[in-house]
Amino acid sequence: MADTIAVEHEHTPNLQHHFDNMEQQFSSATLGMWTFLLTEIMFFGGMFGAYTVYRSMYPAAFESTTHYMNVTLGAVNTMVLICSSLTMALAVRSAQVDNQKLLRLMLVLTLIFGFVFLGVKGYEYHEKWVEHLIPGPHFEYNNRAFAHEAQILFFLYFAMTGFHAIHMIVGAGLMTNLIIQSSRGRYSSQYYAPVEIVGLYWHFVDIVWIFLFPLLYLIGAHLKHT
Amino acid sequence: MGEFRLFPEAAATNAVAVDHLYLFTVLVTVVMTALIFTLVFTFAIKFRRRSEGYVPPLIHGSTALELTWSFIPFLVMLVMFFWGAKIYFDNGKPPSNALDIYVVGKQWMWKVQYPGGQHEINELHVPVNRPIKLTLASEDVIHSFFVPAFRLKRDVVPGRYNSMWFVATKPGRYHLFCAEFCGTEHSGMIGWVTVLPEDQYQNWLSGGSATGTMAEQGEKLFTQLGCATCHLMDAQGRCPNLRGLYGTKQVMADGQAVLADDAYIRESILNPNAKITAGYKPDVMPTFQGQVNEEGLLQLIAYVKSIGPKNAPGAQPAGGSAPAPKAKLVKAAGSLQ
Amino acid sequence: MTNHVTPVRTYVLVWLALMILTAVTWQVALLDLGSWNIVAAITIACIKMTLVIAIFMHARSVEALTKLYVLAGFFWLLILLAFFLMDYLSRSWQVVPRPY
Amino acid sequence: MSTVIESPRSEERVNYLNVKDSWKSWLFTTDHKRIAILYLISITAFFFLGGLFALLIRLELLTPQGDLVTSDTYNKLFTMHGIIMVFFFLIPSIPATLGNFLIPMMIGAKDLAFPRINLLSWYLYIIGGLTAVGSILAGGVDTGWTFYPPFSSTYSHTYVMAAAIGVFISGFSSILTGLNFIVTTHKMRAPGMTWNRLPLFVWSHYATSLIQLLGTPVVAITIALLAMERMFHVGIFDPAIGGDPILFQHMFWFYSHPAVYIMILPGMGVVSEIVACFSRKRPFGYDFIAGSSIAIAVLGFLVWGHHLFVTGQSMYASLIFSLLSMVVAVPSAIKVFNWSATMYKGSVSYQTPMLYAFGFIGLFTIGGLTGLMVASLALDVHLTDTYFIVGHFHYVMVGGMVLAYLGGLHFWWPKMTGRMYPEGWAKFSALVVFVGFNLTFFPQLILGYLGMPRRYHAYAPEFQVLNVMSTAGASVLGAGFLIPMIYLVYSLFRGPKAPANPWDARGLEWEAAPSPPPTFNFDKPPVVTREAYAYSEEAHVG
Ligand code: HEA
Ligand code: HEA
Ligand code: HEC
Ligand code: CUA
Ligand SMILES: [Cu+2]
Repeated sequence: MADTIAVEHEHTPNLQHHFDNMEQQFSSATLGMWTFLLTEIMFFGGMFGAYTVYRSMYPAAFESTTHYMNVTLGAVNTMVLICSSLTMALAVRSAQVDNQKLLRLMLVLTLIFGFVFLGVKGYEYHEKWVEHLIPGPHFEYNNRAFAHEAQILFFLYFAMTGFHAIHMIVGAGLMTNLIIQSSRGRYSSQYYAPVEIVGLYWHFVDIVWIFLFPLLYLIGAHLKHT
Repeated sequence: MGEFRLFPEAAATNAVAVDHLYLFTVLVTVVMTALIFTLVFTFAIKFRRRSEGYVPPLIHGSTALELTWSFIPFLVMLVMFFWGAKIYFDNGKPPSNALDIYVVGKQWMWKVQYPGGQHEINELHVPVNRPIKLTLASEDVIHSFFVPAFRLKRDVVPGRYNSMWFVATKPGRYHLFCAEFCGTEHSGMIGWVTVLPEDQYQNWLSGGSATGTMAEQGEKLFTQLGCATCHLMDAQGRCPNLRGLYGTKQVMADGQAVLADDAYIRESILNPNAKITAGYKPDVMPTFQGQVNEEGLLQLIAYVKSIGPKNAPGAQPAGGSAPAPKAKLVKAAGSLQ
Repeated sequence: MTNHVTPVRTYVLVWLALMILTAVTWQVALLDLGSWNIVAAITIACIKMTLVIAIFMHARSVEALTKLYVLAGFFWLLILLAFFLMDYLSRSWQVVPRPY
Repeated sequence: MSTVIESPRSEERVNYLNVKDSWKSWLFTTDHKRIAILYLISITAFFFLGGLFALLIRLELLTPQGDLVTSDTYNKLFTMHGIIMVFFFLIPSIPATLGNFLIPMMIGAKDLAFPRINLLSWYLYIIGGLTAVGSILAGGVDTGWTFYPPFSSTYSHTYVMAAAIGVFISGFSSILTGLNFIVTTHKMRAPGMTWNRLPLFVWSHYATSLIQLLGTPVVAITIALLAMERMFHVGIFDPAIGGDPILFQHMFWFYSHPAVYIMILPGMGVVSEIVACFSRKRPFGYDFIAGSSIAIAVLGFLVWGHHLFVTGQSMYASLIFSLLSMVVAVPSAIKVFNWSATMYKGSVSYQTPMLYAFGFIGLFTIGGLTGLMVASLALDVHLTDTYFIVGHFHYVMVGGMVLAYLGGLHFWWPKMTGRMYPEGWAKFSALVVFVGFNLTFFPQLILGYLGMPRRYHAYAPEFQVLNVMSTAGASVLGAGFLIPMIYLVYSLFRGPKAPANPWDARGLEWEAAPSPPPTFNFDKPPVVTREAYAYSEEAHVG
């Protein structure tokens, strides 16, 4: 083949054996995460596909459901997530500039926002439960015009927000781990890939919600005013 | 062991058309496979390793060749595509003079009923040389109505009507299979299609134990279920009059216009509020889901048809109008190349 | 390592924009714009998404390859939606015309 | 390279196999080569399980009456056969074993980009597999591998959930493997390993990984929605509330058609390597073979509707899908012709791998062309859900992919195990497989046009003759698969030691690494100065 020259090999504690240097390791990690997010797009994409089909089939039925959604809480949750995204972004930045204290603070804040979101979501689910809006035998919908098709939207509502919530919980887990590691001063401007990676994930979950909010809560918002 | 054959018999205009296409594609397959095999084997033998030392020449490839063996196959494929599409679309539109027969798939049997009211199970009797239109409905899961001798198959999907049509050309008995897996007795959901000469078909119809035409049975249901209370006697005009409804375009409350066909009427019964006719209130008409099965629905529809415009197909007397002249028929069938 | 540090100010501005846009979505949804409601909703959501991806997720500073992957993701989602609708929207075309 | 090869190493040089030999060192390894071996073992097990089901199916179909097993049992047999063969054998077959082992070696890397994730995906695969097997032990599933509702969601009383969850989990295994390959191919290439020097095997796996990344998540969510529908007793596919069962089929095939290319592209990669090596020639039209892999991966996403021609999908959609199905055939055609052309003026030898490659080319062509036939609308109306389909996909999947898998296994066996397999036996069994295969599945094509529906436990008597032939073939085929099992295992202990490059092939895995390779694949990190197919330059330039 070729005369083999030994490639020079940095020696940093965080460099895994099979990478040549931190640069390669970092860009592999980020590309990996982006690629994973690619699959996440398609994962939620399946549900968005079903949503599109049925909304085009039963527009009126879908609009009728907004009346049963807690739009305010939906909006609040959207804002909560956006805040968490900000803190997350700042967390990454603090790592980049070696500000350990701020890093920890921001991570903790992000985690807290995450829990607030989940709390609100739980409350909404409870509401739905009380109002018999869980699809299935006990589903009650006093707008009888759409008693059937409305269930489809509520099914999608629970599926989409449910899977989103699961992603939030996973995110919270990752966040906790980051907090623990950072409190051990693991991260620095030299090595913050994990923070960056989790950040990417967290922002993606935020983006999903940015779409869920208008698509699930605001379909027929205009009706109530006309 | 039944008689052994390598090619199914063809008993419908469509079958002949499909067979031609099939033979063409088989030809393509054989030719191409032969070509590939000859290429592989001649090269493999002609250029077999003679000496270990021999170093083959460096050949990078040839864009010209690549284009040739992309384009020529593609052209062949286009022929396969257009030919297949032609037949498929011809099968999409039943001729207006087609004789309606209604088929309900149910785990694990085929229930057939005729406009004349005759019922049968796992049997279908049709007259020869006449366009027949089957309306297919399912009580439970997805089935598939498959008659190999006609080269025709259509899934029977719950919650909607599918239809298929054909012109049988040869009297005889032909297999009827359920082709979509539907559970335990899927392979037992089979029967026979009997193609009869016109006169025998008429005898068979009159022989059949019909308790009134489908429309009449539908009328009975119409009163039993209390549709009549609203739709006929209702004075305040709370409910639309169903006379002359069938086949017309109806304007809905939300402005959209829909054709009052089988599917629409079916929906109006099972889920009245889905589409509210303009000028009427929702929630007046109760849903009849669970109170009437697919067969009943078909009968109700037949009834609504019968009180519809006179020349609506459903309104035909049992056995349908006299057979169309052959010339017109072939055109209607359309699938003869 | 791509130590590409974005100033705090940028982050905060983006955050502000996102908050405002959220409010906008909500308010716009209350007006009756007919079929434009959905258009508005999606457009705003897309803008917000772009902001998050570009700034928060540093997509501006990643290599072209990564950008390509992100785009591919959305492109494939479009394929899925488009081909689904191709079936559902054209089903009604085939109502068999009957002579009346 | 001569440096490495010509100096014969001392007998017991340390390699990835003998470096450690505790159970833990295997179950917690992050070495892509060891993980490949783990996959090899588990996949073989699943293959034989699936094969056992296949034999039972064929045995039942010996007679028209359903006399061997009850109809319910039969339905479970073909369902489990399909699920196991597709999700737990064929999809991971070449990528997870050969791909896992070879991609880092071929591009000159020490390992995949994410070794731990690689191990994780094996565990996911095993968990998924065990869940599925669990559903068999619990009593089986009878929905068909396609899980169509409303039958699967409402009417089936079998263990649909367990099977669905199994498929769901193994889906993520497949996703992670794809992710690992993509990043590795982009980031881990040795200095000088440019994209147009990349072995075609790597190209085809890159294409495969794209499909795994973009398709698998969709089937995962689809199956999840189906499971939810089973729990809630109502769902979006339920006609009772205005749902459309056909939407499930759309979502399922959005993945499962591209998945059939997951099940052929790696095989095409293997064949490209084998044909080049045993013709001692650079693949004819390298760029076109590489490009067509990507083309197949992309176009493969636009044709799924050809599984829905008779369901009630809009005729116009069917039209588009039929046309696109024809288009996707063109890149496949390109490959077939290029393989044949590669032998032109080559120096062709007939070792076992080459025989399997011949088999692949022939049988895939037939399988592909039968595919075109069913892609033609009017023909599909008659042929769908008949044995013609069964014939079609076994031609591509068994005649294509499984043969490629066996070919590849024999080709790289010396590299993976450091032992040579017995050439005579191998040639013989290759022949048995070829004969048995055609005897099994050609009659099914005829049966299909005669109108014998698939998934039938009992059938009309006039179909018996052809079914008997098919069953006879299946037993021959079974034998043809058992023989390699035996002699390959035997060769592990008694087989002659393999030199670093027994086939005098090109490519890093042969030229820069001993057999079996050391843990980090290469004694010195290689630097690539020429493409992987430098057969025609005078041998062994430094
Ligand atoms: C490895 C798996 C694999 C592969 C590669 C393919 C390849 C193809 N398949 Fe197949 N298919 C399956 C696995 C596969 N299929 C499975 C499992 C099913 C059934 C699923 C189920 O229902 O259970 C199925 C079902 C299936 C159907 C649905 C049948 C039905 O249920 O109604 C269709 C319809 O279009 C189809 C088409 C094709 C086409 C057009 C190709 C093309 O990609 C083929 C392209 C290749 C060639 C064309 C050959 C090489 C070309 C030449 C030599 C050039 C010369 C050609 C000409 C001159 C025309 N397949
Ligand atoms: C990778 C995919 C794959 C593979 C390799 C195979 C391999 C085989 N399949 Fe496969 N088959 C499918 C995928 C595959 N199949 C799919 C997806 C379906 C559709 C399922 C559905 O409809 O839902 C199907 C359906 C299917 C049917 C149709 C069932 C029906 O519709 O009613 C039949 C019938 O003949 C069949 C036969 C065979 C045979 C004879 C083999 C032979 O190649 C197998 C030969 C191999 C062996 C026999 C192994 C050797 C084992 C022994 C010798 C026994 C000893 C056992 C132990 C030691 C444990 N298969
Ligand atoms: C309690 C009164 C009531 C009963 C009983 C009733 N309907 Fe109706 N039906 C209505 C009203 C009101 C409408 C118009 C509003 C709408 O479209 O839902 C209607 C609409 C219809 C339509 C659509 C007519 C159009 O012009 O588009 C059909 C078809 C129909 N009903 C059939 C039936 C059948 C068949 C039955 C019995 C199985 C039945 N109805 C029982 C009140 C009733
Ligand atoms: Cu009914 Cu199969
Ligand atoms: Cu396909």
